[in-house]
Amino acid sequence: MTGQATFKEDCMSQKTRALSRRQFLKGLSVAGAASLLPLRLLMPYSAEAATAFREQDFQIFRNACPRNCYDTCSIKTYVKDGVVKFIEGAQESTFTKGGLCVKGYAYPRRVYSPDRIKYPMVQDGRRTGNWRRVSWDEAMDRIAKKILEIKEKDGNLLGMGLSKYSGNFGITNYGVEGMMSSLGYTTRFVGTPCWPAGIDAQNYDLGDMWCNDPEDMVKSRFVIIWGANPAWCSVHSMKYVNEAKRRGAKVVVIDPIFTQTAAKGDVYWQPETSSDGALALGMARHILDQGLVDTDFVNTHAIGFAEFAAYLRENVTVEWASQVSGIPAVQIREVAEEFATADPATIWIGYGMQRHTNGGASVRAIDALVAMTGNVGKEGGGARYGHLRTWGFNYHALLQKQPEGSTGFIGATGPKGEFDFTKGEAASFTDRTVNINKTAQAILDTKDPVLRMLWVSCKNPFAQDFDRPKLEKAFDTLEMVVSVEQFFTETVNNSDIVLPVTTLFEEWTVNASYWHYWVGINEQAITPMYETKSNIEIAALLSRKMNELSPGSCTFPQDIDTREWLEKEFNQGMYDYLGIKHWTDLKNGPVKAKLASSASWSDMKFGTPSGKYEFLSELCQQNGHDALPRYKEGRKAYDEFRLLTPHTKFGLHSQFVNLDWMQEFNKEPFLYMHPDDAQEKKIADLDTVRVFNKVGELKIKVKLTSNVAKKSLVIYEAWFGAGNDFNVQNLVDDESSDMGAYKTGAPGVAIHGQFANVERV
Amino acid sequence: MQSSMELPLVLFTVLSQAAIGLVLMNAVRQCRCAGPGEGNVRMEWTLIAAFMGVGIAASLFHLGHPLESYRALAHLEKAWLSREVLAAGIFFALAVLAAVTGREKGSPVLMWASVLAGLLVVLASGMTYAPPALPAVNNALPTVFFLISAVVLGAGFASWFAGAESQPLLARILVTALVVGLVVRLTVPCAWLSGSEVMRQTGMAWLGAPLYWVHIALMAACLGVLWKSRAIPVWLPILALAAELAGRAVFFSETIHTSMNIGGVY
Amino acid sequence: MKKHYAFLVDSERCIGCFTCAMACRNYYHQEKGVVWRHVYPLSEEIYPHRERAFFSLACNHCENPTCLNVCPVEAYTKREDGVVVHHQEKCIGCGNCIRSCPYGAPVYNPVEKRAEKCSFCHERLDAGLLPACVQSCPTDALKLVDLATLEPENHVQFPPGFPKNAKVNPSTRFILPKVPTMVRR
Amino acid sequence: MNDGCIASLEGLRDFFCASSAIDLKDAAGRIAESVDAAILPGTDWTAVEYEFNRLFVGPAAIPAPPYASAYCESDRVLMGKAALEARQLYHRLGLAVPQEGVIPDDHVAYELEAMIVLKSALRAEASSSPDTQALHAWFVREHLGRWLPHFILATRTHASAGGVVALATDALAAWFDNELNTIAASHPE
Repeated sequence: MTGQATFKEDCMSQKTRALSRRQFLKGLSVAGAASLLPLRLLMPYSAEAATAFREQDFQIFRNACPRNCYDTCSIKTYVKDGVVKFIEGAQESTFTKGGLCVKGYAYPRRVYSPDRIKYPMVQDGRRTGNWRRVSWDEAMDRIAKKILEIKEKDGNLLGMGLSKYSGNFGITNYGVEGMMSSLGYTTRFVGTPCWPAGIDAQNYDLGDMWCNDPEDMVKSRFVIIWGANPAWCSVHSMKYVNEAKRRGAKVVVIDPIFTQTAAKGDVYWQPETSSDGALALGMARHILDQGLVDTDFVNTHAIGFAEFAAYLRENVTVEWASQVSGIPAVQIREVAEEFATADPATIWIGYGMQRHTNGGASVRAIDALVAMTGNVGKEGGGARYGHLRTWGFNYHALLQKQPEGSTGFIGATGPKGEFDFTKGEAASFTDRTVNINKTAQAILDTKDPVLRMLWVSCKNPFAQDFDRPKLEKAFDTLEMVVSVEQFFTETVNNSDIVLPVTTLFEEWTVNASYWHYWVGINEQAITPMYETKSNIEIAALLSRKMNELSPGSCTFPQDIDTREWLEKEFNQGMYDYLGIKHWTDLKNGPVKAKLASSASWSDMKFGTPSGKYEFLSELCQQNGHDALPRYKEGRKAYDEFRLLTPHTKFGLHSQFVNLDWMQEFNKEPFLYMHPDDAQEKKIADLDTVRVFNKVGELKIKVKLTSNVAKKSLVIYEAWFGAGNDFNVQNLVDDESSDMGAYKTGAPGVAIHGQFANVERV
Repeated sequence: MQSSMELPLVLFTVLSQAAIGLVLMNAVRQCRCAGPGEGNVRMEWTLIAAFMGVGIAASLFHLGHPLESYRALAHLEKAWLSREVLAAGIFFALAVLAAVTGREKGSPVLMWASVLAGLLVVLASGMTYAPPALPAVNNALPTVFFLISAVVLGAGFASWFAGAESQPLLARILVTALVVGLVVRLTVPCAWLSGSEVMRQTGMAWLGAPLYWVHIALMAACLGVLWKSRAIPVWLPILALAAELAGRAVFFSETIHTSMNIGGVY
Repeated sequence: MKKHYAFLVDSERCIGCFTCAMACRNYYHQEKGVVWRHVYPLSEEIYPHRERAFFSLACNHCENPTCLNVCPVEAYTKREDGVVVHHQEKCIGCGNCIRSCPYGAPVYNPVEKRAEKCSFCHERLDAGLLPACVQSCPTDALKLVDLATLEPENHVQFPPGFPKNAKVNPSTRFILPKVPTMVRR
Repeated sequence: MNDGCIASLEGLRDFFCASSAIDLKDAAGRIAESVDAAILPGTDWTAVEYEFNRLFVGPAAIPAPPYASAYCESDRVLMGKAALEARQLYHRLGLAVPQEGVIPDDHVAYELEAMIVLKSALRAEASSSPDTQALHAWFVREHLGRWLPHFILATRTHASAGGVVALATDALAAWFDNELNTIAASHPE
């Protein structure tokens, strides 16, 4: 038995050979003596361990999945001999409910993969593979000297850039931004490729992005899931959709792809991609015509409905909506009426549908549909998009002061992302911000001073940033690239220095969700392996070196205990909101916020300038958009097929798919296309094809399915690890979406406003 | 494991069936012609014992733990594989005994005991390799295939030992067995094509397997030779053995398992 | 009827997320290539949309288990509660169970050179816990049931896509997937 | 069991836990000396370091992880049973890996050091205790025997021929063969 280190041998213990080896070590002399005796009746005792599972055999820790995911699961980690044996979902959270997902259950593999990055290393020449081990001290020395050199050369630190996003959402990881601030004013890649257009839209309409508790979806009488695929991307939410359905709700799924979620609904609509605004407005027009508007809501709690109604009457018809979207008018009328008369009714607005040049406008149209039917502020209702209400931490790690006398950029204001909780302080200088969604172009374009150095953490730009061919060119202009990573990604290959970072089991932090209302603690379950360090420990090391070389050049604390820093993230407001006395209460399990109502906006006090729901938003107009949620056309096709590159169920962006455990179930990527198109292109099932457009190309096997609309190509984004150069960013350009700059610092990106062609190879 | 040819099992079943066939032919000759002891008794039994011995030895190689093979006798109550092991063991012991004790005349007791044990081996093999997971052969076919193999190989190899007076008989038996074998081998996969999905897939797999056609061609060649020469040339049994090995490899590697199609129509 | 644990596979709820399969791997750390629980997509003849309906299957803990019947070394036993247990230390790796089980439940462990299969997490059952896969399922699509008390509702024993073998009498029960109303452009 | 053997083991230990070209050069020199091999003059030690890291350290996926578990656990998961087995052995010797759990206990360098301890003990005890002998035999046959040959094979497959890493690997293989033979002679199974 060479078997594995869990119950297979420990509890079931039928592996006598394994036992004998273990016992050999424990009781050599006794066993030796016994073997010499002429025994007839007695047999060697094979210490049959208890056949039942025994919890007391383990140390149990609380962890929280820090990935960029709706579900942000609370984890229970079972440790024995200092080794993570297995994990499971926390039972205390009604959301996680004892189970994780296919990705979460692969975590033990991440910690103990021999391919983890273990030591700080320096590459002599990017992409050469010539790596040398250096001590943390030497790594920091190189980095600190480069930082000081940049300051010396440019007179400021704007030549140092930070590219960080959602690879680890543990709150203390905002220490990376804190580290940058503590060095001075730098260049930040701001914004988000994820959900910015929708965030702005909801801010214009409602005054914030704030969704109902997903658990109250069970109360809905009519559920529309619009451009979201929770069956893959929020598996724990599906039980609420199922339950609503069981209680009699109708579930309509609207998506250009017949998704797994769509397969679980009652009705599936496959509209023309990015025609969502027209569809929502067509429904709105019909509701208006049928007199199904919630007049109390639109008159008392909203402004601008008259103008909106006028727009609908003058510019929108159901037939027009049908023509634009491809959904028959009769269907639009039927669903609109049912939605308007169901009480409550809700729409889950997915992030996929706003990744378009008209994404923000589409979200506003859907918000309007929910509002005009009086479903805002109602339990079981709501235009559900996301929330950051449980994120009221101190951001102690994030909030660091620039060193005395730092100079920076003059004039840049505005947020640095949706998770930027800094209150706009008046400062003579600021960081320079560039658009995270145009990383490659920003590196190439930024001048005075140019970007000389890039710090990458919680992000894998080569897998996630758009226009990958351009990105490689851009990286080549940088003088130094430092990556903080767990695995050898293409980004690490394009770095000069790599710093090994801890996994969730090796650090203390706390995690909140942008969807549900549970907050879970992340305990350090095992000693950090090799020379890995958490992001804030790395920041502390850098600070120590900076101050050693140039006293006062970095304000970040130089000695850090991740547990203490976790503690510093909490405040009375959080304690009250969560109904706990102290953060250590979270060791007993995750806790849900004490909500006055499961509905957002239940008091009808909106965050808009008017304090009401704004069908007509002047703020929106000031920011360069329509005041009304008018229809906006999507991006014009630039190639023969629509190209969609959404999330796979086997990974989260570039994480998890590379693990061999995952590859047991998901061996290779596929292109999905409609059989009719394939016939035209003389492509057969499982053929290898070349997908190409103006950005680049990739070769991939094809699966034919009518789940995909005609004239559409679908490839799920992923990073398959070493030996597989599959990368959808070879086909996605960096075209901006309409909204996002208002609340996240940069417009979003039209990930699904992409086009390509395909041929058999 | 599933897709492999299971070479050890191919060797075991074919060689054991050659041994059993020899014993059967021995019995036939004794009934029809001379008494026991026709030809070189000791050599014949030595070959029988050798076939079975090599077969058993080969079979050990398909075990993960060959040294623990003796425990395979533990489940005689239900498992055909245990019974197969027992019967093959008995057969082998009888053959060795016959080879050692065989003089001018073979012992009829040993011979009839061997016939009985041999038929039991064929039956047990036939049952063992007819599991519910292989719908195409979850029936009497394996037993039929194995019996045909036994007769073909038995008649072939017996020609090495039989006296001149028995040769025409053996040739007739061989021709008959080959004809039956060809008919069965050709019709069965075609019949599968109109059966259930996994049977159909098995039929397709067999018909698409080069070794299947090698088997057919070699059987036909044997028939052709016999047609011309009206006697069994000394090398013919080797050709027949090659044919049966090819056919058995197809049996083990190309028969589709129901679990291959879960989620599909059955 | 006496107690007989079984898996209830509710394909109407199942989202094919593979959580159950990975939960099994997370718990037992099987050797590479050794999979106890598979998530099989239904073919388009059975469910008209590719890879959108699934059967999550491991061992079916049959009433009359083929594996147990054909094992020459009596490495299989059936517990009072219906769980079919493979005692790996008895196994000699002959592969007979692997060849014989119509459901592909026993698999060959190339390192051990012995067979192995889903144990129904009987060590967890005995401790009053659910099997790892059942506990992990986010949609309650995979359930632990007792055939003795299972109400005859809308579940079936031999749905299309699952080999029919009344004689071995697999204990797994299924609820069939549904197709939504399709409105396409 | 002579000083040469211990010196060779020490060289191997230091080689496999080297973190720089200097470490590698020093350890390789001692290994070469102990096995009467020569290192080519003009060897580019930085290139040796690159190769060493490519094989054993990272940051890219490593083809020859120097940990027993990577070979004993078929999915290459580290901190498996082999690591805990090594830990128990060290404990029996009154030793432990510093900060257990940080570097897997079954790293080849730790195991070689444990071997040095065992061999020294065997040599020191006039009539070495059966316990130590048995422990040593077990360690060589049951533990190292299960993974070291695979590690050596993986290294040979991916190391450049005639290089320093290959030389060290050959020395490791030669030592291990010798150790197995000695045990087979003095301590039959």
